[in-house]
Amino acid sequence: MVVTFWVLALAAVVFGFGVFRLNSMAQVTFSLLASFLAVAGLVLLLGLGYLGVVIVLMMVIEMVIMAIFMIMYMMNPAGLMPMAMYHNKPGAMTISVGTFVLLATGILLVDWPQRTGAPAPDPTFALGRALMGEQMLTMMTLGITLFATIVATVVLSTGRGRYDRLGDDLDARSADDPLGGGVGR
Amino acid sequence: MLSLIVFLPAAVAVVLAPLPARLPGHVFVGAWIAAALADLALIVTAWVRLPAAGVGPGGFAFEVRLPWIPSVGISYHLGVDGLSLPLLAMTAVLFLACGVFALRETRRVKPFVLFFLALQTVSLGLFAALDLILFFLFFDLSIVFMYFVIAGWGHAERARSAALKFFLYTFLGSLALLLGFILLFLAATPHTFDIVELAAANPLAAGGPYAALTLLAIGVGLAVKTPTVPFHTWLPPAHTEAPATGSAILAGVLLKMGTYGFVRIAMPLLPTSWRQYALVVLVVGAVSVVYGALVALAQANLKRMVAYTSINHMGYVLVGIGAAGLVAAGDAQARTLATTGALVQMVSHGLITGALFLLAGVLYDRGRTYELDSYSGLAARTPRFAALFAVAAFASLGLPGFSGFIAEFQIFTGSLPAAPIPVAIAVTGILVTAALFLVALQRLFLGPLRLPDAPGTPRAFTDLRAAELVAIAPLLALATLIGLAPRFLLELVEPAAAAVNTLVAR
Amino acid sequence: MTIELFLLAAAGLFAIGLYGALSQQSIVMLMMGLELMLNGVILAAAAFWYFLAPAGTEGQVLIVVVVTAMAVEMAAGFAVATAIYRARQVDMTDGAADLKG
Amino acid sequence: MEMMNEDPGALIPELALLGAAVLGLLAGSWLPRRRQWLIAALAGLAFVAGIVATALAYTRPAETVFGSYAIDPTTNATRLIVLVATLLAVGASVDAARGQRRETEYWVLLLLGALGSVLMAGATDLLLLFAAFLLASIPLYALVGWSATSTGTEGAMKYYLSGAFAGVTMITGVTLLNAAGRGTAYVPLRENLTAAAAGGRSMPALAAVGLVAVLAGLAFKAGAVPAQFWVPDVSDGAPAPVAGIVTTIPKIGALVAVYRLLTQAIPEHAIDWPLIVAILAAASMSLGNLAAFLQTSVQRLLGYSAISQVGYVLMAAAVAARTPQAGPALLLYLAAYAITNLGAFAVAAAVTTPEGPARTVNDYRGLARRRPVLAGALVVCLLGLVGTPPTAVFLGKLAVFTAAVDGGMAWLTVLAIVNTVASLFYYLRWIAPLFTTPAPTAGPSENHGLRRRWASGVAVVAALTTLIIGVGAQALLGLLTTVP
Amino acid sequence: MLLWWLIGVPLLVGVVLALTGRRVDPLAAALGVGVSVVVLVLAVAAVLIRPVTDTTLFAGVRAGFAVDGLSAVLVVTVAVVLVAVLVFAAGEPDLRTGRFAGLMLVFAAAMLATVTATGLAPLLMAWEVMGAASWALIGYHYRDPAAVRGAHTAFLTTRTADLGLYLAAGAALAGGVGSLRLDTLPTATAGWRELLVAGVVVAALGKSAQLPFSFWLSGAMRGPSPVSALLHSATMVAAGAYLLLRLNPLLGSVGWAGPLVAWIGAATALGMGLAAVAQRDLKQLLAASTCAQIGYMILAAGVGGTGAGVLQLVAHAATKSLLFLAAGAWLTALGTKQLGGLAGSARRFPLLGAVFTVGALSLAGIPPLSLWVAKDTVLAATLAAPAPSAVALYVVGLAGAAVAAVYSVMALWFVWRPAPPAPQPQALDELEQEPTGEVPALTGPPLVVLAVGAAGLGVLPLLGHGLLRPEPAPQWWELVVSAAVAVSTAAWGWRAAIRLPEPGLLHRWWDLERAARLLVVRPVRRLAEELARFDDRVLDRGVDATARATVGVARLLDRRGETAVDGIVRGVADGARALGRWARRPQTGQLHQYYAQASVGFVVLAVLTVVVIVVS
Repeated sequence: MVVTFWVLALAAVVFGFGVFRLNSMAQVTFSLLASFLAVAGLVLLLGLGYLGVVIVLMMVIEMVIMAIFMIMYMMNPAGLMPMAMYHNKPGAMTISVGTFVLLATGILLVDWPQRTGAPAPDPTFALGRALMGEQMLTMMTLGITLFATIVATVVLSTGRGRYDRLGDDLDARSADDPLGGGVGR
Repeated sequence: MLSLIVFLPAAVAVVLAPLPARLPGHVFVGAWIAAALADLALIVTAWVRLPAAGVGPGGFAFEVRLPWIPSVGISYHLGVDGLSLPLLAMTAVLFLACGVFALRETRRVKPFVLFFLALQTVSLGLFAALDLILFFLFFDLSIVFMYFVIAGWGHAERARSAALKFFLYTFLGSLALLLGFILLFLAATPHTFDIVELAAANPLAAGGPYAALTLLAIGVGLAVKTPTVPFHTWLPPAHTEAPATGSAILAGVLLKMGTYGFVRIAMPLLPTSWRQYALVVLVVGAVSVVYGALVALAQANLKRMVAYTSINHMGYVLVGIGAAGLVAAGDAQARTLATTGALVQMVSHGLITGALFLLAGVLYDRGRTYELDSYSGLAARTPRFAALFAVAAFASLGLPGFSGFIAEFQIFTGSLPAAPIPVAIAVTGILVTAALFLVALQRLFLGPLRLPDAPGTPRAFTDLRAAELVAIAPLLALATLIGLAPRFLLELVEPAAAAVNTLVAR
Repeated sequence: MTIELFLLAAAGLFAIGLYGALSQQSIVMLMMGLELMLNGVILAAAAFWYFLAPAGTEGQVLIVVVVTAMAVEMAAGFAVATAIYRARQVDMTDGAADLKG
Repeated sequence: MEMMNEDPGALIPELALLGAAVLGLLAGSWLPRRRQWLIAALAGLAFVAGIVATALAYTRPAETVFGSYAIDPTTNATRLIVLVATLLAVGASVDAARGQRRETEYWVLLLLGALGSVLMAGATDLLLLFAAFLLASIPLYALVGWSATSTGTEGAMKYYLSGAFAGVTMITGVTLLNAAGRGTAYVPLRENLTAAAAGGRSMPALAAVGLVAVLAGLAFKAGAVPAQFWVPDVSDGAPAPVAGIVTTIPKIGALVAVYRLLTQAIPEHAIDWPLIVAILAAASMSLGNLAAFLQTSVQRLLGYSAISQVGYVLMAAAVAARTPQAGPALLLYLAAYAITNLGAFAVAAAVTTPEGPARTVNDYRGLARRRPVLAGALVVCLLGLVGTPPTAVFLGKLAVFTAAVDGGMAWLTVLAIVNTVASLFYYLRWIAPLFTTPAPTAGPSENHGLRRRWASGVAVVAALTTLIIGVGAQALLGLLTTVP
Repeated sequence: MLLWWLIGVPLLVGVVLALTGRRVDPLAAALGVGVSVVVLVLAVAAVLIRPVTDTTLFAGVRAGFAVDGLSAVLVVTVAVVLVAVLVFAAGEPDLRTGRFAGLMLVFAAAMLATVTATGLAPLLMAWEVMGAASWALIGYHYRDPAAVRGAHTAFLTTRTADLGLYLAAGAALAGGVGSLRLDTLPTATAGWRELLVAGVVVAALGKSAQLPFSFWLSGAMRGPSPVSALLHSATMVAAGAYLLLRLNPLLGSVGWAGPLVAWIGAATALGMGLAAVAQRDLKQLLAASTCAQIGYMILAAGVGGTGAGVLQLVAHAATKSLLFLAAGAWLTALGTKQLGGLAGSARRFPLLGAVFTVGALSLAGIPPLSLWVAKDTVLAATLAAPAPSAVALYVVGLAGAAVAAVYSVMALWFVWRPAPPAPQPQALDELEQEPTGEVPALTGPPLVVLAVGAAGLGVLPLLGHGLLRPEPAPQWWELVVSAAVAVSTAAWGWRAAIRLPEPGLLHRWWDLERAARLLVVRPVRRLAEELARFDDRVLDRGVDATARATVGVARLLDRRGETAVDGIVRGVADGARALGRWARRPQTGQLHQYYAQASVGFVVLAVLTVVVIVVS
């Protein structure tokens, strides 16, 4: 247990650090993924099996998407050229180290209370009850947020809308797309 | 009735607003004059009917009280008594005079008239208001409308910055006032903004630092508007840059809002603290008197000079009401005299200084400058102007036979028992004012004739036109009437002053 | 294996993420920093749940919410990056600094 | 597990917004470009329905639905304010959005953003609060970038990145509060924190850090210091109606959420939150006002003004636990501010120059002569923002100042007074050119651009409303004073 | 009612005339004389009926007017001199204006009100109006800067002294005399009474041009001669004496007041007499002499000799107005009032010469003319007074009489001196105005009437009763002594007239005006200018200075160098601008800097909160 903890914790931090130290986009992305996976491992270690798995799945997908975006937008997709994309490094370092020192001080100084109660026999089941119970509205709101996110991302990221494709009255015979495919009529 | 008096000008403004601005200016000014006349008639009616209204001392006539925001103790509460009615009348007269004077205004007449009608409503409303928030409403709006008048119709670009200074400074004062009102509101149980209720409840009778702070906030707020030294620096530029009618209203009416606030709010609502700090008020007044007079003496610009005399004259008011708070020192008669004098001074200053500023406007109209050195010997060229100016000057320096004397004599005699030394120093103010007005008269009117020959002076230097005469002469006539037969005014003011003093003395 | 150690690890992730958010020019890299901060939050939430109040479910729900938020923010971030790239062919925050003062 | 009130009937206003958003998006996909205004009508209908439903439910006793959402007078008041404000925003946006290719999405995003703002106000659980925070943020990022202009997109980027950072901070705070208070729902949180405070200083300190972090997120939504940086850039970069929306709608929900969080979840004796909030208030009002001084871009000016106005509202929040007047004061101020601010932005949306929308104060030269009614509306709105009676904001200021003094924060009131005077200066910088003659180079400006009737109309309506509220405040105050 | 008519008629007609402008000029002289006759009739009626009115002025303060013994004398005196002067003025072409007649009437009304007032408040009102009217009359020739300056000096000096009356009114109120009635003033409580008396005395001394205020009368001589005749001999200057005579009981109630007043009167009588000797301008001589003669009235008031004072007042009024009018007539005719230039004038205009002689001899105290009697009555009262320095006062008074004889006779010598054979043309340069070369016929009758008065009023004590028969009457030896002194010094003066010295100090009226300017006027002006500068620079710029400091700090902060703050709006605005610039600096447009600042902000806030918790 303890060994696992140390390994995973160090891995999470080291890979996390690697995100801003590595030169290649691919390496960066996978370093981040590794950090996430380590954290997922730690979560599993704490007995939250379901959540650990969810994190693993979510992050793998997310990092893949991120990698694609990296390749789309960034100047150095494969680490062929060294990157210099920093600004205000000393300031950032000061602030982040300071924050860490403060947090660590707090963590060490706080008089952590005793554990009260024990985990439910099946934490996942308890989670499910909570999500369907007192946190239902939260989940519904998150659902609406996802809906909103879809609309928002479409608005922000697409350059051409339905009127561009199908004419102002949406009555074009075929969609006017620069490239073929899509859901044309 | 009071609501009608207060809102008649605003109603006229609303009617005028949709008319096209292309109509001749006389249409708008005419409507304004008509409104002012009607308002004056209503106020005179109220004055005549006041005895019949059967109001005891400390009571209010023609009271209107409607709930406005009852949950926080704000009501639409109007009423008049001997303190406010003379000021209402003075306001109406002054606006009428300005209306007549404005007949020659040619620049953007419609908005000009609208702003003055609005100003008239807020001025009248302020003097009739019996609710702190209502008072504040009118207090603040007067600043807003006056800002537009100065900025819009003042002299050139400097007017904008003078107006801005005026707005910022007096607005700061008004907010200090609001803070004081809030402190009063919170002190009273139940919380209320009603002046009459607050006066009756006397929530801060115990005095103490809270009450002192309240008085400080209210005092500073009103002192800025009055203005007293050292809060006066907005006044000279504002006057210098404002149009003549604007100056007349600013000095004649708006300054009174500060001093009226003292007698209507600070004295009756904070009697304990007022008594405690009355000497401070008195000394500030005395300093304003002497300081204002001396600085005015050194001015070379006619309007600045008159502006500083306003500081001097408002200082007398503070001396009078300060003395009224020194209960231990003076007897009741003296304090009544002092307060009465202060109130009469408000009316008197409105009439006289209004006339002086209008006359200054005439001078500017002809010569395009207020510099005294640019003129000489005008008496020969413009005898009527010279005569009216001389009369106004003598009235302003407190010559008996004019209202100023009636006010100042009462203030001096009434205050001297309370605080001999500051008052004795303040008395010298009338000497300095005499000197400065004599100097001004001499520079402008006496000696050999000389006119400014700046490029901006196209027209012949003519004597007063009929409209100007009709606007200014009645103001001075009224000042003379009060000076010679003051009883009609004093019968009204004295009981009210005594009532205020009773409230202060409790 | 104490709560302090878990939290220190979480704080470390948080601080590294913060460093990234502060120092990265590229929008996507910056978002990675934010992700890393959230990563720390997940770890902390789990630790809090386990060591302080395992009986409750708030800690778990919290992790669900964080994960969802990550997804949502990521999606929005990519959309914004696309939009700004489309509008001015930049993907650096420094390149979009016309609005200031 | 106890029985929970899951009455969807209590959520009609929220459901109306959601329904309109979903329906609108679907319908919009089949509407011809010129007919998309129907979605605006649908949105308007939803707002009106929400207002009616709220009004009908106003007298219902306070209740909590789904265990995490309070329906009490505060929520109802917030609903009304948000719905009315958004309705005005719809009106102000019509000219700009009409016939655009993404018009449908504009209205949908607006609906969702408003929904998020309302949910924030009613949330009594930190998790719901955070979820609502996300909902109130995401659609607005898209709205800012909706026009796809260079500045609009930059604004969207800054808005998004600020929001993402604030979101991280906020969820961190939620985690910490959850740790310290062993719960995320307000009621147990308060109980546990009270109990923990008796046991030592560790847990209050932890909770305090958490609270500051949560407030950071809310400060971002409200545009308060030190998360205010996006406000001027976004209001400058986005089209005027959008700028009006982002500086108004989320602010309402966020500030009510601050109020609710502080009064319901955090015991004052455990954490000295009045101090934090007072500092935020003081910093916001001072910084916003000072930075607005030399602005010549009107939207940027209004952006800074929005920062300073948050400061005044936070005054009420700072004394929320000390005086019963704080709650009504906060709501009154928000209501007044929302309408007045939208009015000012509506004027900015309505005035055009030959080159396009009027952006600097110099573009407003001579407006008083050209369009006197619009100029009048602007003067009323700007003086309203200053707090000149008889406008609504004056009453708001009066209430806030009173509450602050009553709550023992007279120093804050004095600071606010000084700030108010300072703010007058820059508002006058905008007002003064209205009455000057236009520069001789400017041609006849009557004939250019669109006749932005809707925006003008909204400006006038907002100006009139602010005056009506100012004069007839009792009606509004009656709605708000029932707030505990 | 009669009293209201008495005061109201001249006042109203005067105001109307003064304000109507040039349209009434042709009628003005006649109207003025007519009204003055009406006033005389009313005055006589008032003396016979002795009316009393009383009304409320302010809260508890009464405004009453009444004609009693003292005021009866004064009312008639004023009315008579007014008629005489206006008739005389009707002969002067440039005085035949509405303004002149109107102002004279206003002045007369004020004087009548002053002498009939029974309360301090109405007295003060009339008193001040009198001063203002005198300003307007002295400055009648407003194009003459010297006249205007003289008017200013006169008004401001008398108003300075008038402040005493304001203080006196306050003191009376404080002392418990709420009604401010003159007859109740002595009942004021002790401390306040002293202030009351001091105020009244200062006011009276100022109005009466006593030491140290005498100088204003010199400047006032630039006014038209009829003005000098009415204001600066018979009425206004006498008002101060009247006030002290009227308030004799009050003076008596304060121990130091009587002797002080008496000594000032005596000192003025001698000092200004000496100044008169040094004058070579006839009007200046007469003015200084007026101060000296009024000194006797003041002396009388100081020693309690009311009747004596009144007698002196009346006799002096007739005498001095006669002399002034004569001097004025010469000035009109010959264009000069310099004694040197008046040589032969008495011979050229015999009537003028005759009446002038009567007046001058009366002034010299030559028996049996009126001032001889009057002065002796005053001196008798002095001797009879219980004051310890009675003898000293008597001696000084007698010395004053001797000096009076010298200057009177000196003036006589000059006017009777034979004229130079032919007037030099170049002398025209020295003339003060265009000579008309003739004396209008209208000037005759009033001069004769006044001459009769100057000669004969000395018989009043024989005919009169009450006030006009003052007790104690002078002893026979006193009369003889004074007659001897007068005659002998007069004889000496006649011989020495041409050789009499004109020491500069005396010629300049003891340099009183210079002293006043040096000690009062200049410091006040300096103060005013300094304050004005202070007002502009310090008070107004106080905020400005803070602003500049802030700008300095801002510059220090900003290495790149902000442009200087352009001061369109001064003061607060400048400071606010600087702060505004400073406040905008965080808004760099760079997102990472936003992040950094926000992070620091939150961290600081969180630390602060925790510290508060830990510390508390």
